[in-house]
Amino acid sequence: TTDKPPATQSSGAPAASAAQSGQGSGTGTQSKFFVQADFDAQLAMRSQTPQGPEGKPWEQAIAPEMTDTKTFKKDGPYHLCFSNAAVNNPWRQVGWKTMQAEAGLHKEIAKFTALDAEGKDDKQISDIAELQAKGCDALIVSPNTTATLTPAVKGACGKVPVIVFDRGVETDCPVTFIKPIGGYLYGADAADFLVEKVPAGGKVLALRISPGVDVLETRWSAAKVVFDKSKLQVVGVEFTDGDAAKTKSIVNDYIQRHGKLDGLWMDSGATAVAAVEAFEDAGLPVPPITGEDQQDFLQKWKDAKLTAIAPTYPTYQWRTPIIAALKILKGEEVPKVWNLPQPKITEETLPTYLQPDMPPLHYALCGCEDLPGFPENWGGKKS
Amino acid sequence: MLSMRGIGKSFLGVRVLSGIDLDVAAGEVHAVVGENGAGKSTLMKIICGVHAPDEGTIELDGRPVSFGHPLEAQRSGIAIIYQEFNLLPERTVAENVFLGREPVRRGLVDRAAMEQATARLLDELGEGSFGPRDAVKRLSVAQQQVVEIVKALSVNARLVVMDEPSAALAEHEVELLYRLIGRLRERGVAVLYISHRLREVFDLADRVTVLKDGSRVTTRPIAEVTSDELIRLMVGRDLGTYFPPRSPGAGETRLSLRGAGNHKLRDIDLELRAGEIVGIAGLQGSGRSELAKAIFGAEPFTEGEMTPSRPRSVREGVALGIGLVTEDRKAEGLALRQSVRDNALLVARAVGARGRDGVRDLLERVRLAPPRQDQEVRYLSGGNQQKVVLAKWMTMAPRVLLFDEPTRGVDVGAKAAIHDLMRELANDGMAIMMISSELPELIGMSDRVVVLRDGRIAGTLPAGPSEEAIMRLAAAEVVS
Amino acid sequence: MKRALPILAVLVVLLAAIAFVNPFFLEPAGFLAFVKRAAPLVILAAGQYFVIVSGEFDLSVGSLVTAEVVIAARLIDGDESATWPVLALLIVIGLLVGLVNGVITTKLRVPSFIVTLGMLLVLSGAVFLWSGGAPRGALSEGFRAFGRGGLGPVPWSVLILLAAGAAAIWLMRADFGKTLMATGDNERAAALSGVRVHRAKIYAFMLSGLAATVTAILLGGFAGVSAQVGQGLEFSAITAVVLGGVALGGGRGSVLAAMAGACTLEALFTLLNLYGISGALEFTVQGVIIIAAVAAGAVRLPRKFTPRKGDAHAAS
Amino acid sequence: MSGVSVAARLREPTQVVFLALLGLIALGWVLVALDGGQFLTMESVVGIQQRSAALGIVAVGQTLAILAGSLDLSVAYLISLASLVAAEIMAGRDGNIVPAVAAVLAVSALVGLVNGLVITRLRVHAFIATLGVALIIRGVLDHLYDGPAGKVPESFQLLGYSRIGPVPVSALLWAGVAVAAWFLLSRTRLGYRIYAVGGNEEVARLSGIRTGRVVVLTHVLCSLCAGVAGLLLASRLGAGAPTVGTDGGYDLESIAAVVLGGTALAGGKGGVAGTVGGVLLLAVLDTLFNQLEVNSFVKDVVRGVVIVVAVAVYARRLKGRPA
Ligand SMILES: Nc1ncnc2c1ncn2[C@@H]1O[C@H](COP(=O)(O)OP(=O)(O)OP(=O)(O)O)[C@@H](O)[C@H]1O
Ligand SMILES: Nc1ncnc2c1ncn2[C@@H]1O[C@H](COP(=O)(O)OP(=O)(O)OP(=O)(O)O)[C@@H](O)[C@H]1O
Ligand SMILES: [Mg+2]
Ligand SMILES: [Mg+2]
Repeated sequence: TTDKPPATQSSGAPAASAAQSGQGSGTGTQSKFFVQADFDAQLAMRSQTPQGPEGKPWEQAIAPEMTDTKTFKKDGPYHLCFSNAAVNNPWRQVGWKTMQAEAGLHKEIAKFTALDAEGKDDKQISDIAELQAKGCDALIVSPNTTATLTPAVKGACGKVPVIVFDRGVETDCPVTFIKPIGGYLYGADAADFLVEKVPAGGKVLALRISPGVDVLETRWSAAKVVFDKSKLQVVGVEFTDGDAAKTKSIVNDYIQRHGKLDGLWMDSGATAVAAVEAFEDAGLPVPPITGEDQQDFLQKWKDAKLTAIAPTYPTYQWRTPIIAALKILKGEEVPKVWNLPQPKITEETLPTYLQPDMPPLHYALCGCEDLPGFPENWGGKKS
Repeated sequence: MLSMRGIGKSFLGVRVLSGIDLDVAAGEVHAVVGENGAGKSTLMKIICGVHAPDEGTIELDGRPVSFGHPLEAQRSGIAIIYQEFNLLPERTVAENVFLGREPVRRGLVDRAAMEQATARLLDELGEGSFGPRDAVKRLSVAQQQVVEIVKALSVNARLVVMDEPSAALAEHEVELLYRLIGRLRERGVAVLYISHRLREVFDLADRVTVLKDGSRVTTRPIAEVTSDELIRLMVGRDLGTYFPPRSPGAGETRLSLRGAGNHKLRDIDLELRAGEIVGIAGLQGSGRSELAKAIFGAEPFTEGEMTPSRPRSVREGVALGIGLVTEDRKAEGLALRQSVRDNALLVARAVGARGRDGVRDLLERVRLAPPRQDQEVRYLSGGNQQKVVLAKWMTMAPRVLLFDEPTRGVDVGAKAAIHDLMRELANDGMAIMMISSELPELIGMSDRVVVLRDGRIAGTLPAGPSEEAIMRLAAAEVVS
Repeated sequence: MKRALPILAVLVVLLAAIAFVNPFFLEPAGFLAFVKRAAPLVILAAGQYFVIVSGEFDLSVGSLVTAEVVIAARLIDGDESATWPVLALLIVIGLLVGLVNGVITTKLRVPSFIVTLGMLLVLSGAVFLWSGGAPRGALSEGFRAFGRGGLGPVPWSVLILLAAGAAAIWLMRADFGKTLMATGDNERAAALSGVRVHRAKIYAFMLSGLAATVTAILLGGFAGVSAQVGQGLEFSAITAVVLGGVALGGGRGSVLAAMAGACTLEALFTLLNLYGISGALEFTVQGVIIIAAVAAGAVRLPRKFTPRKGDAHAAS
Repeated sequence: MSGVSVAARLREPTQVVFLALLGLIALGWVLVALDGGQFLTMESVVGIQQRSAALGIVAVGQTLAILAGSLDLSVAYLISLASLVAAEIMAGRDGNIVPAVAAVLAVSALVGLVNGLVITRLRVHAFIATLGVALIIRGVLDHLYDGPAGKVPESFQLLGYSRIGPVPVSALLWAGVAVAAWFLLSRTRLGYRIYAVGGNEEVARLSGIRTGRVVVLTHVLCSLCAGVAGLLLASRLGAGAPTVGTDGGYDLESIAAVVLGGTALAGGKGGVAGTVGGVLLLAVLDTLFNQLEVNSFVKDVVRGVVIVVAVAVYARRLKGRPA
């Protein structure tokens, strides 16, 4: 991965650099995170059928290339270790609950040690070192950042089987890397939807959380590819910091400046409801919008009869590393890159995902409904 | 050796000094006197590089100098004892003495040399009660003043400026200071000496310069002026008698103590009566201020009786009708950045009392000049600031008013005004207690003098006692 | 009023600049929208002002805002009838947090910077511990109305701002304000004049807590539940107050100027946004302007960090 | 030294923090033992040292700033900036290490200089001045970077990873910085002047100290420490990261560590030894939490309470003495 152009050509100020973009689509320069091959691969996986047990997407894999794990085979009971990047947002919260429940399912797991790095790279590096000393049979890592955790993961690979998920590292030493199809698909799914629903020449506003987060950068860069090919006009790309109030203010400003907007692209669902409300408060109809599988958005979608779509980055992927670890320790082969299916919620499937008894920031694709302790442990009410 | 010509200075557009000429010769003690706010300290600060003059020239040994920083003055051999305390409480005596001029050896601070030099200077001064390694915060006010003096001496200066060095000293410590200045004079060091105590000026000075309203009135050999003349030059008028006449007799008892005490005081029996001014004498650290604070409720008595009742807090003291004019008005008496009016009303507001319309009258009554209510207090002269403190308490019409060094650092004119006012209040039926280190004032004002020693009452003297009588009671063990 | 003049002038210039780029700003609706957006920070700054003028800091307001929104969402849980009881509870919590800040600062003599830093950690930890890491539940429409709705064309938040501003100005003219100011200027002198300095400071912290509560209600109402609502608000509020020419260290500055400082900050954000200096360099511009404004307006401000003499608790 | 003065010394906050540290270790040992583990294993001791090195270095710098009556809220962003400057210039090549280190130190010194000059020349309160500078750096970082960048060569990564026996090199670096600062404060004129300026700036000035210079120099030193911390973090991460400083919360956390170590926030009182104790206390606390797998929200609560309680204890101890 030395194909990164110098960082100074960043997409840090998209609005300002929009004018330089030859196409005039308002999407700015392409992100340095964009890798064409990965983009193509992810979009290709969209149409592939996953292999694995029906109804358990967290055990399925798309186009798996299996890797041998016999060398790791050992007898139970096992001590699993997990270095977590953080539990600082609802997505990770839901995922972490799910992972704990999954670990509880298996009697072979005698001990499950987890350390929370609190979003600090340096702490995660120490954590990984500390876990190695605890006699773990397998180490699961959810890296805080890709590049900076690479040395630590490399260091661990020699001692225990390592499983990485959510975000990758710049080495292929882990036994398996688990992830949903990826951010390109997410971004493209959302953008395709707008291209379909918004009339040509329509004004689209893109709202992003913050720059520099790899899993989010891919979403936007894929959307950019789609928008650049379309007849839509991207009037702005703004960062919301995931702050609902800021989101609402930004949308408000754009409504004021442009009279109306015809479509709203978002790189995640956290502030989608706030964006919808901005239109409601202005007394305008809500244009086609993209969100995510969080309950508050799904609820709003239903209540306000939105034209919407919700791509997902499923939290059920937090179950998979436990399953993979056990497979590895039992000597069963696992995919080298474990691509989990990544469904999108559409108008038709909305009713199946809407769970009114779950908290507003709960993620519908947690795959946790069959786990013990559901729904209370995830903050839901028994109905 | 030092020669200043046409020095002028303004602060925020207000002219503080104009056209000052001043010459100081080697080996001379040159006194500078004047009312509060006459500009004495400002002039000294110009000499020492704290302020830059707006106009005029300074020559040192015939060469023009201009100091941009106190450091440059220091390097030219000028040392100063500032009017305000100027020490770091957290550091040791030696560290304070050599502050900014620490001796170094091979690039590192030479602690040993520093402490030796300090010890030697303390020895020379005959100060044995503390050493170079003691933390300044543990020293008494007088001891700290000694440190300031040592600090100035350690510079090995050719000119030492002393801005009211004696204000915090008791009589016998002033003696020490006298001897010290004598020795400096012998070494050919010039001394600029500022004091409101005219006796010191006559005791020490060779020449005296009088400042008034930022201008120099005159400079004369001390032998050519009399005390009354000097006062007239400073104030611009004759002051006549020093003290207002005593009142004929005392009224009802307003407050009485029986065996009262706390961590500093023991067995205090005292009565304060309407119409009477009770003077409190004692050496530094004898517990005079503690007594006032205890009666007031700021550092309450923990034993004994007090009638009508023993206040446990300042508010209880205020509720009993007791007021305290503290000895350090800047640190304890005034909110300097608030207006005259807000300061005058502070007590009334604190206790939620009425009667705020009379502030203007009150300010006139305390003879605040000019009585502008919206001015920030920090721009007032010391005497005027003290009058604001007085007004603050008078809004409450207290039954008992305690004065702790009410005229410290106040010029003769304002002093007389405060004296008049105190007597006037007493005549109106207030009970007044007055602490003062200046014996003439205490003797002149008091209807009765109570002498403290080591937190106990050493004796009580009737009106008009001699200084010797007071000192004998105050310093019994020193004499014996 | 006199002290507020310079910052008001700056504010007017900024507003004019906004109107120049965005004429809609001159219409009542456009202007009201701006005031509505500024209201939470202005109210928070007014609360912070009381603490700063008394010579202290309150770094806990940001996490208090977050905590209040998260608590409200979980307790209301979409139930309309719970709105008012929960609102009352929020106010109690805000006052309580202020009380604790104030009591520890005054009675235990811990510098308020540390007390409120500790409170920041405790609040953010405790509320998420309680809610399981992410907000749960939902705010009711009744609750949201304060930040979203309005009385005819006038948003509630604007009305609440006017009421809060008037109350703050009145408080500073009353005995409380005058004695608080004296306390910030010279705590010892105030105490020796019979001012209950501890109580005054505790009230100041409680007012700050109350202001944070109102801010939380407005922000939660405006944009709904989120774990980020309060992030960084403490620094914005302190910056706003200082922009208004209020001295850190206490005893100086007017509450009107502090609120004008908050409006100025908000206008600055709006302007930067309008001129397209969005995102990245916005912070740089903001930093430069804050330093420049304070430097220009504060030639006589003391720059030491609570170095007043006789301020026993400043020593640890 | 007589017994009395030893007792008096034990009342100093610096000593208290080390006593607290011992107490915490004992408590941790018991708790972890009850949990069926062993508290101070070789790995956790190494972990404690590694965990505290970066914070420790920043906190030493912060101690200087606070002792001088100032404080520095810009260190977190400066650390990020330093890590990026280092990694970008090194670009994975051993030969570039020296210029990279030099560049980091130069950039840090410059930032410190700006902080100091804004405080002394423009007379802006340190809180606002350094907050403003922090915003400026943040804007630059956001503008230029949106993720980790640059590459630190393996040889430089040794700084972050290798160790001599049980002592990591990073801990030695920290110890070196701390000893240098201690030496500076207790043996050099600048150190004396830092105490003087922090104790009372006016007194210092009237005593012939150029207080402005002292404050500026102190800020330069503080920023240099942040720069060194940035270098250390870059060596650990293998790259520069625009959020490494803020994620670590080095601004407020370093102030908390300094205060925990008994240095007065108002300046003029305290020292480096206390800060070292404060940082170690926080690190041991962290290790204990890690061993017990306490969730991060509980950690925040405990940390907040510990800091406030510690400072309250110092305040109480001082109250018992004559003023
Ligand atoms: N830094 C300053 N800023 C503004 N005004 C000042 C300043 N310093 C002194 N003044 C004013 O200058 C005038 C002269 O003050 P100065 O301290 O020199 O008087 P002084 O003769 O020393 O009085 P005192 O006997 O009370 O010490 C006073 O009116 C005072 O208020
Ligand atoms: N030896 C000492 N060590 C420390 N503090 C002292 C000492 N002596 C006095 N003090 C403090 O100095 C202040 C003045 O002391 P005190 O009230 O006893 O003196 P005083 O007789 O009123 O003298 P004066 O009013 O002239 O200062 C008090 O706050 C007291 O605590
Ligand atoms: Mg003077
Ligand atoms: Mg006294």
